Amino acid sequence: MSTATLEPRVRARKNYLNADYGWRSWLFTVDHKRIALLYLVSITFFFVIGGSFAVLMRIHLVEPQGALVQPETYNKLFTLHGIVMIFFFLIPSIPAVLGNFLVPLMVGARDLAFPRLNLLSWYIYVVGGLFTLYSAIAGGADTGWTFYTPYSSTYSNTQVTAVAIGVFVSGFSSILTGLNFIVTIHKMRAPGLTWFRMPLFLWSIYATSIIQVLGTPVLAIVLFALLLERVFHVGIFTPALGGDPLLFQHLFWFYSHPAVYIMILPAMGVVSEIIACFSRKRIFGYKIVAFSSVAIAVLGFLVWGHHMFVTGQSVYAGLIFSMLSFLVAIPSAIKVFNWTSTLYKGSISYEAPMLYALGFIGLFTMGGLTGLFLAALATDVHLNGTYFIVAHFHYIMVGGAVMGYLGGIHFWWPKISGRKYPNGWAQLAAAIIFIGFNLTFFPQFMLGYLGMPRRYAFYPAEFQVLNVMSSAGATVLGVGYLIPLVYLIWSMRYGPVAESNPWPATGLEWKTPSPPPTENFAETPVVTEEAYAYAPEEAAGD
Amino acid sequence: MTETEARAHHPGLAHQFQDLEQQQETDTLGIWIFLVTEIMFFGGLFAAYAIYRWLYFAAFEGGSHILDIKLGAANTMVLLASSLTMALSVRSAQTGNRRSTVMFLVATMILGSIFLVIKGVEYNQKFEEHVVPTLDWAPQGETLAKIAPGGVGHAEMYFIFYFAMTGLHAIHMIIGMGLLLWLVLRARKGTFTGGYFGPVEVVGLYWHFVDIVWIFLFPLLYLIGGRY
Amino acid sequence: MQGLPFQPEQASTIAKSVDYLYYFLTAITLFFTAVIFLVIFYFMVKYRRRSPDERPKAIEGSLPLEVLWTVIPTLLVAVIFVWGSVLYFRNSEPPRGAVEIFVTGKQWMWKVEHPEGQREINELHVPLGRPVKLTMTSEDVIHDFFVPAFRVKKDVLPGRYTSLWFQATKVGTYDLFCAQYCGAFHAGMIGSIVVQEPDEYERWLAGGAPGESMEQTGSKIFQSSGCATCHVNDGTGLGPSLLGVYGHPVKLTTGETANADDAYMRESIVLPKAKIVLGYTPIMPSFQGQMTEEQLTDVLAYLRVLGKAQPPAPKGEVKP
Amino acid sequence: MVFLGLIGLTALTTGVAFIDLGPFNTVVALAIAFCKMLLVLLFFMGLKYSSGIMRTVVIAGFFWLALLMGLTMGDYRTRSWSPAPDSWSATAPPTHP
Repeated sequence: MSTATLEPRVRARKNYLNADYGWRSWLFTVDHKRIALLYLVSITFFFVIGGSFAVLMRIHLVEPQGALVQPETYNKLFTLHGIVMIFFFLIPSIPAVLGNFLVPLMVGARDLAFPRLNLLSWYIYVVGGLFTLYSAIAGGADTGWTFYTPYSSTYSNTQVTAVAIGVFVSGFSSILTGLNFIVTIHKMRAPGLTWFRMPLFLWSIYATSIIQVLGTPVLAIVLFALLLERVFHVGIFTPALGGDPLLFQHLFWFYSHPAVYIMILPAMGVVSEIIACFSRKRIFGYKIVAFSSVAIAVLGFLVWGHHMFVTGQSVYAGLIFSMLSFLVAIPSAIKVFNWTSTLYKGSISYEAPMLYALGFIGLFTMGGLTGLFLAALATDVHLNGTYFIVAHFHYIMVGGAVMGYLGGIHFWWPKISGRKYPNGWAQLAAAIIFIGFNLTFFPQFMLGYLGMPRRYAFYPAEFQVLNVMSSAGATVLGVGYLIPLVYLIWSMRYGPVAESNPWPATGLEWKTPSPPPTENFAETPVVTEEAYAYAPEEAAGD
Repeated sequence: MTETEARAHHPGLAHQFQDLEQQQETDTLGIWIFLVTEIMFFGGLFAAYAIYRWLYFAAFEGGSHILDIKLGAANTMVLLASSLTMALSVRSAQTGNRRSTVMFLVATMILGSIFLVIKGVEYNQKFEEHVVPTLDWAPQGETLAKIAPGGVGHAEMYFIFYFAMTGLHAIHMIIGMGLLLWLVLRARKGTFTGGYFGPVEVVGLYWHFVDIVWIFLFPLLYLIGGRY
Repeated sequence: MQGLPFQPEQASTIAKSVDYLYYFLTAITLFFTAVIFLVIFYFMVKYRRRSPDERPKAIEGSLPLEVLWTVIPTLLVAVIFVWGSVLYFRNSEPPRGAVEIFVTGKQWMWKVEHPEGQREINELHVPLGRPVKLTMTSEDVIHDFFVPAFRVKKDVLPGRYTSLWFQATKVGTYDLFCAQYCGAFHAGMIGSIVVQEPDEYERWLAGGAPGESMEQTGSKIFQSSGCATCHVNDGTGLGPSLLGVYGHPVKLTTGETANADDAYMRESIVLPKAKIVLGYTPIMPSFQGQMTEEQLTDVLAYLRVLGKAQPPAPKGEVKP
Repeated sequence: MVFLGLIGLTALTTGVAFIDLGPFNTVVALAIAFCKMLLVLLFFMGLKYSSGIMRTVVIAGFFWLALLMGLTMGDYRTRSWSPAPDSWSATAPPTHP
């Protein structure tokens, strides 16, 4: 998407988009809003790449013997699909795009606490991305995004080193973004913006940042050890030298399970904002929703062992991890109930962002509940490593995180671009994505229960019917994702100009013009009311 | 102009902050959070070390007997001394004393270099004893006798951890030295006077953290194998 | 299987009990999803915006409701946790007298060895109605032994033994999948489990090339690899006698006691210096890379038999 | 003062390494290291004079590290307590003559 299209238009008012021109003004900017757009463009690029891999995979699986590519190629497709989507799209999606754009606006600050660090983190992300692209072009890697040893460290003869370096590097970008947000939320809040007046989006970004800061370094060190082992052929995880492959899995999942919450928590924050706005209601049980974000962030660190129930982990460790995994379900359930109750006696309108948010609730509920199957030891034994897992985490990551991301983009697009998109198209796209998503992934639950293992380049014929259904759904989903891409780019030039608060919504970001000026606020705002003061007379504050 | 206004227009004040005090607190919080990420970064390696040491107790004990405990202890003292000079230099910057700020920063750098030199001597010894995994792994004679009881393969793993942990620590030291150099250059120009000393404090905290890592590396790698 | 099946075959003793939990979870999922969907739809219609400047009253929240929907999920997950764990622990223990079979995973095939010496590739014959315990290891990367019809699954790790057991309840042929990604032809690492009536199974075992039992093969390897020169049965050798060792506690030089299980035995062969038996010196060479995984399991089978014998009198008290 | 304390502790910990205390060698060495860390944190790094938030951050860091180590170690420590006493030796498998 090219922001250059805005350049020829001379606007009366200076804003962050027309404050300066030329590629230098973008590549050397320290403005959080411009960095957010840099991220938006780069993650969209990676989303398209990761998405095309997914489409190729689904086409390939239409026939049991595989319709399109060699098994080796198929293995590279799912590996790169996973790595690109997780590390280069989902993890930076809401935090680095919407978070970067909105956190300073929502706290009423001129910028993040460390603007140059923010730009640096984008560059680090790009370097990581380039390593990954290099790996893809130079032959790809075939380890799966999980990099399990000893396959990744010793046996695979693909470009594992480059892609592991890519992920290693991009981790630092994630760490710096999280650090920046935590410090900003602690130290840069406008006068009067107490913790319990903060929008829930800030709470969820704060919880996410905790995970990024505490978890990502462990991923870095485990990938570092993996690289040592692969490059120098020393034994850290290879059994031949006394290493234990399960140690790799422990350290890997210590980050990678909480990483799921890095994806879903910000989406929960977005959904809270949207639901409040389009039902014109304070979020039901605000404090409990806020604390449940933090609870998810903390509990999310204690459950990683449920990925390892069948790997030869001690059965007692399995028991503990199973119990802790169930605990994390509780705050998630509380959130769902509170969002639903927010609608009660509201004034609900069905604009596109709201459709995404409601879709999120439905799909996240499904994804969360199917997680119970995998936290329970006995059923996990059967379902682990099958398509049931694939379906479950796509319900969370695509049904949850991507729906939340798209909802957020639609909600704040007038603020970001200063333009409105065609609402009818947006509603249609939301519906198509919801339907296409369910068509793609619901059959995979059944496939998994029937026993089809994941990461199979070809499969016994008995699984064909469900695979064809899933592939058919994927085409619908693919179309659904293309529509917003088209009309959002279109709207940047041709969309009607957006006023400063089009929905209208509460929150400091709507009190400044669209698009905001470089310094965000003409003068530091003072907050006097709680978040979501939609009611006519001021509700009882905290 | 009141004093607060003077500080508010200090050249060191970044545009996103209201005043130097807010900037100072923000910088400090930022570096502390960064240090927490460092705790987790080294912590992953410490966790792996702890598990393998427990699994292959004898081999790791044998490996630790190869290390030179005197050099390790000397290096600990050197690093602790450098932490002292670093703390003193932060104090000097806080009171706006340019001369002593620069002096203590230089002292810290010298102590840091001594540490790295001693570390280099130790690495060199490892090459002479042929206990460098992959690059030069052929322990013989007395060295072999020390590590053989626990199994040579697992002793090699001990040395992988030795080099990975001390190597990462040394990289942090080198980065720290670079930051110190940058501080010295800025301090000489008199940047850190009049209440602006954030960078000195931030680098100081980083330096102390690197010191803490070593405080744990020393007993874990050198001492707990026992020398009796 | 016809058309669009909704359930994999139930062909083991645990399949039904796992499925009951699965049904329960499915019911919970459907119930809550339906409730959430219906409530959302109802609210969407009932409270739709009727005029652009409609401003509904704020609702703070409700503590009783919050407590209610904290307690209900907590109780539900507690039930599921206990149910799932009890089922899992009850089935983690193979019953006594199980048929022992050895499985070795290798890129990209399953190698099976019966104690009687029968070998199979990508096929596993088991008797109906008798518990079968598999002892599994891998020659290269991590694999995973997965039989959907039996609802059992376990990773197969290099350098380590894992085990799994089941008792088949239906004669037939069932899919065996590798469920842990293991490289290019991961999808081709599939086989079949053939469940036979016990007498038919006995005939199958006896038929074909009879060969020698694993114990016999292991014993030969034990002789030819030189193990027997030090591990003399009467305890007078340089190494400890292995009679009565397997399955019993062993005193180590470190003062600790190790349980001489599969893992210990394997480690003692591959990395003999890791644990030294009290009263002996670490002189045994490593057999890492000297034996294939299959030879190792043969030796293990032999050691298991030795383990059932009476140990000799302690060293030093041997009669002249 | 703090510096002298640190140097003293270093000498002590080195000395203790030459005395056989059995498993307590490790405990003593780590306890001394912990004390040294506290000295550096509290005085050199000024945590004693900092606001509560900095202390919370540091404590959170060590707490998470403890979680990582504790739960991982929990797996390794309990692996050998198999709930299944190994069946082979406990029961005679059907022998094949």
